Amino acid sequence: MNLKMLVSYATLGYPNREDYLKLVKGLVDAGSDILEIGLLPKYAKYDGPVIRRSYKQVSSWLKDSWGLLEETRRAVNVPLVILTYLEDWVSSLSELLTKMRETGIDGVLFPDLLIDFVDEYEKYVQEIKAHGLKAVIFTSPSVPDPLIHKVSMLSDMFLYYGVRPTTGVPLPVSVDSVITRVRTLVDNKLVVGFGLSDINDMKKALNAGADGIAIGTIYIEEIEKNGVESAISLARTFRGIINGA
Amino acid sequence: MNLKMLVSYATLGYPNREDYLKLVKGLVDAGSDILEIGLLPKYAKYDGPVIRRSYKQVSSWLKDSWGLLEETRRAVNVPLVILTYLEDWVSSLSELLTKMRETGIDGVLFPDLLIDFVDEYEKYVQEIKAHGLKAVIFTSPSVPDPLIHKVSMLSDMFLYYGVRPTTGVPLPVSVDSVITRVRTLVDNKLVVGFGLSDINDMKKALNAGADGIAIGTIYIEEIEKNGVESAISLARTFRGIINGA
Amino acid sequence: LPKPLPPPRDPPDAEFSRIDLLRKIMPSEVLRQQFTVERFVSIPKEVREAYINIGRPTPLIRAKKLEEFLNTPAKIYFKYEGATPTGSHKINTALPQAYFSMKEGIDHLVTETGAGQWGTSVALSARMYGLNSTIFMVKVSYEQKPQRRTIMQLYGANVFASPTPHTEYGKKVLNDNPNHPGSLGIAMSEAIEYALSNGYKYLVGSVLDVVVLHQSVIGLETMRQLQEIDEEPDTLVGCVGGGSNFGGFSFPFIGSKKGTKYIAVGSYEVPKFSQGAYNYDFPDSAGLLPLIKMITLGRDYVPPPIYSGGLRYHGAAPSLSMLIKEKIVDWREYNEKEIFEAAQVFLQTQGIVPAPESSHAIRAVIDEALEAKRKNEKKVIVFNLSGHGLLDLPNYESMMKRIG
Amino acid sequence: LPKPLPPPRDPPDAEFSRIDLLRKIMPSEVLRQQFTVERFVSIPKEVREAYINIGRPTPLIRAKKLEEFLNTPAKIYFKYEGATPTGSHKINTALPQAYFSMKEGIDHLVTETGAGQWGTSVALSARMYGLNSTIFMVKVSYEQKPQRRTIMQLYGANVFASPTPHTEYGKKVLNDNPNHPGSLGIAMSEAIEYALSNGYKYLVGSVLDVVVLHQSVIGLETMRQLQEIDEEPDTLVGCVGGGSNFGGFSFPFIGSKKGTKYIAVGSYEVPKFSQGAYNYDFPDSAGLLPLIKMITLGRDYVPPPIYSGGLRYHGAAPSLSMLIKEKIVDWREYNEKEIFEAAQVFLQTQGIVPAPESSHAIRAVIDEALEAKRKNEKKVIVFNLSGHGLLDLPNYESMMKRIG
Repeated sequence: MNLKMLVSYATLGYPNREDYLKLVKGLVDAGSDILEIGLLPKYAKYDGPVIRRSYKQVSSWLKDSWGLLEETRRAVNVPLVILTYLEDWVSSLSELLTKMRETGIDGVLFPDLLIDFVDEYEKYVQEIKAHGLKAVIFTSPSVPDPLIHKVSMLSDMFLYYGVRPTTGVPLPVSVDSVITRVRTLVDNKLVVGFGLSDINDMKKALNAGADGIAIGTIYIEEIEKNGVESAISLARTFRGIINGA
Repeated sequence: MNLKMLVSYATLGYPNREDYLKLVKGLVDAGSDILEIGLLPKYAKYDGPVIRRSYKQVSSWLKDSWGLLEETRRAVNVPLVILTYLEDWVSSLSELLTKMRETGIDGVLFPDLLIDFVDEYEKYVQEIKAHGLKAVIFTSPSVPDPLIHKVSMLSDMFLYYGVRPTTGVPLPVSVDSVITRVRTLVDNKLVVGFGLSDINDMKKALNAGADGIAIGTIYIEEIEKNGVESAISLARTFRGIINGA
Repeated sequence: LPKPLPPPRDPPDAEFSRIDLLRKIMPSEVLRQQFTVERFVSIPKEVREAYINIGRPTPLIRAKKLEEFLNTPAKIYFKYEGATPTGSHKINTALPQAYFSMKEGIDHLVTETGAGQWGTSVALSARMYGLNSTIFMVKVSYEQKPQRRTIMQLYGANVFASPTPHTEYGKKVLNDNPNHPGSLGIAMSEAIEYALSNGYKYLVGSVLDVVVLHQSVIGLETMRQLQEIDEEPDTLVGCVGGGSNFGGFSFPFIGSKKGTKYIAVGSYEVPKFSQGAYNYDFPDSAGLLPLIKMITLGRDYVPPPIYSGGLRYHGAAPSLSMLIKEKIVDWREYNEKEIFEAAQVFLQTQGIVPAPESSHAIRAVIDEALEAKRKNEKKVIVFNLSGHGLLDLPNYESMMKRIG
Repeated sequence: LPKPLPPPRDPPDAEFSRIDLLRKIMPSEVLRQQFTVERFVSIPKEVREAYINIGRPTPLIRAKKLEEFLNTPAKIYFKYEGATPTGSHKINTALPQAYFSMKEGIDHLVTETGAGQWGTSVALSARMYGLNSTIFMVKVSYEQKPQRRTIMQLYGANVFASPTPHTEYGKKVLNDNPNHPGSLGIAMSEAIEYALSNGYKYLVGSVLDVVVLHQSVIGLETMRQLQEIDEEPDTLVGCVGGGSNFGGFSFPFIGSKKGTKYIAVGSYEVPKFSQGAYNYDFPDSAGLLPLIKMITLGRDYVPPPIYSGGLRYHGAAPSLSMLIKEKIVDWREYNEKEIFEAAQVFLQTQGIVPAPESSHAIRAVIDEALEAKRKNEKKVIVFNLSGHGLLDLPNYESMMKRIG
């Protein structure tokens, strides 16, 4: 199949255990190709205010993250990529990766890998792969061109490209010109996310050559306003846009 | 004869009647081709401090200028040119010129003609000539080039060119470059004076193409210091320089 | 840049998103440029014309008499940003920011100013595009530098001595201490609050990438001017307050691999290079703006009252900070005595009274030129003279009495 | 010039020759240039280099925003002499005079200054050639413009508040009135006496032909800069204090018959053009210098305390005076309110704070541009912006309060 990808994000356990599980299933049914699951971090340093709110809510009750992850794994059959900060795991990385592997997780994405660990990123990518996991690499406009090109070949599944430095804040950026330029550097599938703020942005990204889009903040805002069903229905809309593009 | 001219200046009656007559005779004997005689003015506006001193001294005793002029005429047989300010005579010019003619004066030079009477200078030159006198025209570096050229053709005997704005003050000027330039404008004999301060200046002027030099302040300074005999002997020196040039 | 630049971020337990706040207070084209991180941004025609109108390109001048005085084999050139009407490089970013504001239908700009260079540039730029402006000037400067105030008023700005009773924050400060002398942090907080509550926009004068981007006109012009006289630069020198003049001047050279040595000069009294940490920190003292990763003395650092007002800043632009950490850019720090001596040498040889800030760069240039003399090397040293000191003469007067 | 220029002369009953005095107090090359009256004088290589070192050629800038503001079909250009380090055209003659002094082995230069522009230029030029300098600054300015004093001191000059106890003339004045505020005439007399009694040389800042000659670098550069952009000037405008900036700017154009209208602008409050006589008069109030024929309000004329210190002079250069009498050069006079308005328009459109003196020229330019608008004529107006007003901001502050 030649269709472009919809990568959907959910914060593990948000808004509550029951609705969360309803959400992930619904997102997959609506046509998500891959699920990204956000693990509650100590400091969501590169996340925007919306996702931070979701973490805050989850932190008040969720104790057994791994148990919920296992349930997630059982609930859906698309690839699962865990989104978590490397910062929280530097001293226990092997344990983390082993546990992910055991839980049936497919891949992991560290948003801070190329920012705070850029001098050793290759070592970490090796370690992820050594544990039999996919390493999905996160890049952004502030990553130098040669590095984008290099990591695009190293990244498993696809290269994640965040167009805005902070998710959920619709800062004005020229999505199309940014993607058009980065497309020429990427020797891999290119998934664009981290701050696509509306349908217009998504269309621009796809037209500019993205192989897929990643959605997160929009779902959470929708859940805050209208609940998970409404968020799932948004996913269907996005799937339609992708198919139409 | 092709020799260049020595034009010598004397203030009428300076330093006293007797020495004055000795001086004019001596200057002619020493080889002056023309004598310029300065008539006591009301305000020696374009004269330097040395000549002003001579006027001041003369003003204390000389009452009968015309009588002394007649004596001068009888004493020497070279052309006599009277130097006086037109300003003093504007209302009685015809009488002045008539009297000069009667006294046997050859020509007249008004230093202020092209400065204070420039708009009517042609009228005045006509009037001088109409009285049978020579009109010697005084020019200087501040006279515009086209005007120098024009009056050089109008001037009788020679064109008088003053290199310094004030006689007797050895202001630094480039005598040679000034004369070289003005020489090309002058369709007449060119006599340079009004502030030649030393032998070096004279040589420069002659080498640069002057047809003669006019000396005044130097004589008066010499008389102040060493008397008329010494001034006459200077004239002989200058004659020698001219002949040698 | 050799590595990804760490992005701005919100603090851990933010009650509100600083990044979201930016969106409310800054003109959107300015924000777009800040976050788009394109490699080349072309200058809009209207901004180019505005640059020409204020006398750009500024001259590149050979400091021949300075070379003679130092008896150095090095050639010394300086890019003279003091030639702009407002006397410093600040106008280079104020103009485009005001232009974009005008295009977006904004009619009132707000900012803070300490020494006054930035406020002057905003006041003029606003007026050139028919916009109103309000400047919160640190009260102690407002009183000590009445001429800066006058010039802003002549440009048509409202100038307030901060803390003012016009904002909640100002009222709070005045309530605690009616005679508070003010600070840049307070003025900045007031300006942001004032912009927010009135629907005006806030302009930012340094540190952020977008400002460095606008300032790159300095380096680009310098590169062209050097090419025109067939000169290859070896050493590039500039002073660092927030880093925008240094970055704007040197980054185009670094990017196109021209030159072999880049020297950022700070103040010995504000020792961010020698003693600062490379950390995420707030660019503003009040903590209203997003955290950025930079070399910093800490936002609570209280700089001593040196005369180089523009260098009394706790941090340095993220891009510059990274280049320093990566040792691509060298640094120096000089004290007031050293820079006063350099200023005197410069003004007695070249005539221009340098801003005390720029005198830091001059001191480094003199040291480099003397080093070239010892080694008998024909180095080509180029520095950015970021501003003149004609409105800093009272400061020089004090230095003369104290040091000279 | 269409007619011979009347030469300087001594007064009728002079106890001493002023012309002879010149010889004792002025550098001889300067005197030679004053009296040689050559048609073209080439600039010595060393002076050319000194001009380059201070940033010459100064820019010729199109006042695009001013044109837009006035909505005129005329094009307006200005030659910006404020771009020199001392902020005005005065340095153009101070530099060659100091150079010739150095060549003649003179080691100390003396002059007077009122507002401070001239003193600043002499202080810097002296220092550039390793000479000492002493500046007699009118006491009231010394006190009101401390920054001018500071800058001269930074340039290494001795600055005295005149009247001083260092000259006989100063002592006499102080004896009569210990609190005498000083005047330009007194300062000039002191400077001349001080030079004479110490064997130093005196530099002259305006009025004399040699100064106009040195200032002609302005007009010659402007002509070349206009040619480079293929522009033919119609109207040339400048302000007149002693006449050296106007003469230096416009005479090269008049001489080569470029342009059709030349406008000399004076102050309404110092109405030399409308009420002055064309007479022999002393250029200095004390009567120490030779008489020259010029348009003059009389050497005893006491100018009112307007802010344009440079225009508070009773006469105008002999050459300019003659051109005005011959109606080759037109004149205008504007009052302070008119020039303050013009200054505001200019600084809000072009950013540069003009010297109050130069604002007179700006006012005439605005009037010409509006006239061109009424007649729908595409005139090319070029004016000399003789200096910036950054050290005159207290004056503008007062004007703002008074006229505002």
